[in-house]
Amino acid sequence: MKINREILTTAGILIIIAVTPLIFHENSYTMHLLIMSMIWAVAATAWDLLLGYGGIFNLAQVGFFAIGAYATGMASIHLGISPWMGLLLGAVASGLAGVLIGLPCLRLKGIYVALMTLAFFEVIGPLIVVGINLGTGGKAGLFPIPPFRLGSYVFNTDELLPWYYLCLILLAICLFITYKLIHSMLGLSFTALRDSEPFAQSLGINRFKSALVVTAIAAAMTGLIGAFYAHYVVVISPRMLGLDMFLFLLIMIIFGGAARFPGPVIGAFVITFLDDMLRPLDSYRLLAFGALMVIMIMLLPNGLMGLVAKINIPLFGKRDTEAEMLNPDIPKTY
Amino acid sequence: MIRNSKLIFLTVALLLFSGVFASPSFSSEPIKIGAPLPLTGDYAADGEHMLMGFQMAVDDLNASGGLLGQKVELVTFDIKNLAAEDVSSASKYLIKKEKVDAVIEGYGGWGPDWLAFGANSNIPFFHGSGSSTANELTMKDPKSYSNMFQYFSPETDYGVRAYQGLVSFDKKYQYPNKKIAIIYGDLDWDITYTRAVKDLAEKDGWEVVLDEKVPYGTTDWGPILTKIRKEKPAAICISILSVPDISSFVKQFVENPTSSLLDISYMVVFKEVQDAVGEGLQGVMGYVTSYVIPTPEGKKWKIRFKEKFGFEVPLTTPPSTYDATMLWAKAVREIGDVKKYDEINAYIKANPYKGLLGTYDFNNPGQGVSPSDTFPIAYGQYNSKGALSFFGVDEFELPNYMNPAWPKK
Amino acid sequence: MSLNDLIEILISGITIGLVYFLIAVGFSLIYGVSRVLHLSYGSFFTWGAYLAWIFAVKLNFNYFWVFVLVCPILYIMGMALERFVVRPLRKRDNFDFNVLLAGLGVALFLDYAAQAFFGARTKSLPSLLDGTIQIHDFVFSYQQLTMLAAAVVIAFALWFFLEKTRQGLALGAVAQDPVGARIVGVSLNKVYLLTFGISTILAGSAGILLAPRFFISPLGGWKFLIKALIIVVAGGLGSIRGTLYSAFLLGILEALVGWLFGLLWVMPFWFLALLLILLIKPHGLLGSTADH
Amino acid sequence: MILELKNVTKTFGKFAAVSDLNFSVNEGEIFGIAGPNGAGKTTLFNIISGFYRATGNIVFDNRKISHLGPDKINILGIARTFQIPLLFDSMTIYQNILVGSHFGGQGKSEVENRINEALSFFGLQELRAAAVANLKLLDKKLTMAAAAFATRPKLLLLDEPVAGLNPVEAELFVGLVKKLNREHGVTIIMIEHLMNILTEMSDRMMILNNGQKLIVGSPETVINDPETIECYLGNSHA
Repeated sequence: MKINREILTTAGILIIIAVTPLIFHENSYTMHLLIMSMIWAVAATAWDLLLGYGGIFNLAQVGFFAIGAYATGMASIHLGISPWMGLLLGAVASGLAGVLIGLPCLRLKGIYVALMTLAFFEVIGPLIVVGINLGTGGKAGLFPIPPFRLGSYVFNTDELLPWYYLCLILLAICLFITYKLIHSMLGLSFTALRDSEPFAQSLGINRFKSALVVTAIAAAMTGLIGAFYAHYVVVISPRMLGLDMFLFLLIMIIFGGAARFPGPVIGAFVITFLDDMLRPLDSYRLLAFGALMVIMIMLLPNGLMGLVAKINIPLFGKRDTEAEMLNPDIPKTY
Repeated sequence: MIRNSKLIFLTVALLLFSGVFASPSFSSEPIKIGAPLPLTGDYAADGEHMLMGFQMAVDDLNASGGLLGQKVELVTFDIKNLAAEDVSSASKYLIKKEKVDAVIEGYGGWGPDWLAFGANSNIPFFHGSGSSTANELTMKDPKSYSNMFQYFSPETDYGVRAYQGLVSFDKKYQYPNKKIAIIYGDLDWDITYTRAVKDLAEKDGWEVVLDEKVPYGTTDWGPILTKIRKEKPAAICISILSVPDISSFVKQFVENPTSSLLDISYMVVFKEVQDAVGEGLQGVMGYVTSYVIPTPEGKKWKIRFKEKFGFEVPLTTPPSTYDATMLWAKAVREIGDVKKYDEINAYIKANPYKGLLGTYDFNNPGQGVSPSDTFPIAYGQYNSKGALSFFGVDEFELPNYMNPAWPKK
Repeated sequence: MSLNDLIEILISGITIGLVYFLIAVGFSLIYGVSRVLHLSYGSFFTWGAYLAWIFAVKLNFNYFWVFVLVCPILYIMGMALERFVVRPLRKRDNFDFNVLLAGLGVALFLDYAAQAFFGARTKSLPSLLDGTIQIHDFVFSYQQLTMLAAAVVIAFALWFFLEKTRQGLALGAVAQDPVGARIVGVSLNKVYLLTFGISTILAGSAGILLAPRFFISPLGGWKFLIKALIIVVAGGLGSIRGTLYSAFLLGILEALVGWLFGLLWVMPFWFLALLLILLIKPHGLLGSTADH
Repeated sequence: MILELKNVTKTFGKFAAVSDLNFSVNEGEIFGIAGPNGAGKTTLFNIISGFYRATGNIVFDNRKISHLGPDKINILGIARTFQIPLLFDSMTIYQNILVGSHFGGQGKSEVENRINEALSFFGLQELRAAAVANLKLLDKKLTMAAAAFATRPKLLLLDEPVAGLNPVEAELFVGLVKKLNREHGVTIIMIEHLMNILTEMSDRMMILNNGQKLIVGSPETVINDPETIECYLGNSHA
């Protein structure tokens, strides 16, 4: 693997996250915010795979998050399966849901995908409520979702460090998968489709297959972190499907930089802490976020990571070209 | 253009950072009360009212020299649409970061959520969920929930009251049949409440002709009204805690009514419903979770509220958060140290508190208040002037009952 | 199910359809002409109602003056959105994506601006006309009839505008072929401005017409935006006639499903219907096949 | 015969963009297509390469392809370019060609060979690491052709390849096309507005008008045909 700006930035972020508890482990609220940031970072990165890299307007991503959370929540409460298996189950269930949604939706084009998936997203909440007899808990939700166990140690809400590092491991795994994916031939194919669908197709790329695979992978990653979220917050309910999460994840992607790996990770941390800083503004906070969102799109379309790309660090040789920034690891030789 | 964009950035930066510096600093350490409130999102309207009750209470405390000589400060936390992670964040933020000495919420977790997050500490924690599930959970594990107090009666009690209210009209109204239609939103609150009404009605030999769950956000009631018109029940009981939903129901029902008494549950207290429906609301009934008891202090408080905020106090929400704050403050004064949480909790549990809405008595295994003569749930009906008239508190004497606006067919 | 029940369900289905047509028509127009998925549309719906509330409730104007005063404000708001947000994005890559997100940002801003100005509590507008009228066994409220009249007027006015006026024809030309339209001398920017202005008026008017029935709250527009999206997609993006058909189709479906299975099942059935329509006709009921 | 179209018709609503078209292309030839604006030339390319589904029958290399999607058709051996460069703007020239070589080419071990061959054939070796977004038009067109060539097509469809190029650039491009045909045996169908280029290059030509075939034949017969003349003159009068 060639050392490049993406890897350096990602490694830097992961190292900073890994050592942060040295300073903050006493401050459990900050730890909580950091854990939430990591959760959003995974969700935003997965969504960016579709929106940014794939140009696939899948708006059902928060739905996959909920499916992962509910899969493990229902299985561990009703069937008593271990939360560790639940993580896997969440990923698999969401991945499958991704394929199921993808099969009809991805045959459509561009904006129709957005509308179809948005409609699907809107229908998950009602389905959870209707499915109360299947053990979804209806509108009230599921409670309490059992915690992870490691030998005789039980994860608990007083000690956040184990949660923290478990989440960091999941984040690292997801970032690794994402990085590998973006720089694989599959990644090249969906980026090609995004840039110019007709040309990509005329060169032998199967649009449907490529979009379906990336949708499934993104859904599985989102489901995985959704499952972690369920165990971490103990209670899940259809209220998580409100506009909040939907909009905040999008703001994170915009802020960090769409299709600028690992921009969404940066976005997730910045926005989570900014949101917390702005608490004194109460309801004006969202007014500010709305304005911020528009301004970012207008003035800084590549987000913070776009700025990072422009910084010249002599130590690492000359500045990467824009194109290399995007796909530096595509094999130069086979 | 460049100057322009810089200007925009500056404005935004100012806007963003003004928040950081907005929180004032005090020389002596203030006592902090944590208030998780829905300030944005679908429940923001109620959040505003809850906040007013807190503001009254905190201002009153500080005007009288603070609590144990210290200034009292309110720390809010926006719990948005009440998603679990926001409720969880709220507890962590308020307890762990802000280190508040009490948490008081209006409603927002529907019970179990708060127990999940409040029980990790022992600071006094008041929740207004009105959830029977929360009481049951507390009973099962009294030790870990010893700091959790539910200062609203649970929804099942409202169901009992509403049913009593409805059938007590038999003498005056002469029900044409014994059919009842029950419609409810998909919240736990609605479901449990209407279940209580339904069980009582069936025991009394009523036929439940419609038992229908509807999603929140329903504003077109055509299909439901068709069913109602087909069955012509003598009573309709609907519970959905949303102004647009309930207002549109009443409005569309009144357009082509059946001769049914209409009970819109708790929504009867909302002034917005009254504004929205107007004349059509005459004769519509419902229970009132609590209301300011017309004692001299209560009347004075209502006047003060109007002076402060410029409008008549809404029936239940601001007085509730006011009462909860004051009853905690009293316990703190009695114990003499705000940090002796266990002693404060024990005091609150052992000593009933007389507030605006009645006497709060947590001395029961569920640590929640329940209706009684001294903590009444009222039953009300809109009279022709558009104002709410209460029916007897002790007995159902129905002094002001009147027939609904719509004709009896 | 007796015949009377069926007729009553049809009536409520048609009423719901009317509502949906009023909501979706402007959304359909804007996508058809300018290919913008206008996600802040719902907020303009809300703002129309709030502006009307200022004039009708606070200042006690009658509805005629309310419309006269509110429409120009909405028109300017719509044009401002096009000029200052949409147009700059048009020149850049990934227009679809960026304009979608910018729309969400604008919506967030407008909604919470409404909460800041008007408070979060639900507001209501008085009915345009009070009272009911009975025809045979069936009762109609004047509000329902006003909506019907408004829908007919709007549909006719739009038809007249699009088919019989120069500017309307220019809109149609741009909708079909922006490049071709520019070649024959239509100014795209002018057409886009006009389209945003008109659609915003349509959104706001729908807000005013429906507020007496559904009431106003800061986030109240979202529910309708989502429904408008589904209707417009099912009808075929950009086709006003398709929007008309699908609004009534889905309205009647809603009434039927609500009657047979309960209102909780409405959204799942809508989704199913949309899925079926798009599987059979990938561009919606009347969508053009040569959609770029 | 490498490609044969039988009764191919494509309608948009009531408008027939291509109607009842029959013709065939021989292996190894350069087949030119001309016709006025809106004659259906690009639509025809979109049909052959699988972007539009049309009625009728298309046979390529003894296989029916009329029901296949663009990617399948490419893998069978038909590549194309577009009138306006539709490159992958976020990538380098190398990566653009890599897409073609990897997804369209047969034999994964040959990927790098095909790329190098395409790069050197079109003279893009020097620019291989350049981002395509900022290239001049000629290089964009060369990249597009190189990516198509890297799929190892038997048949290459070129849609107005020299439009927008200056005469020197056009000559360079035309030379490359001829070389591609001669040295690599790629059959070529080419749409071109400039009649002199088309007649000079083509082995055979076809004139389309209103979606219908006017005439097919050698450049001399086509250019002297009265119908062709009328079609072009008539068009210029309109």
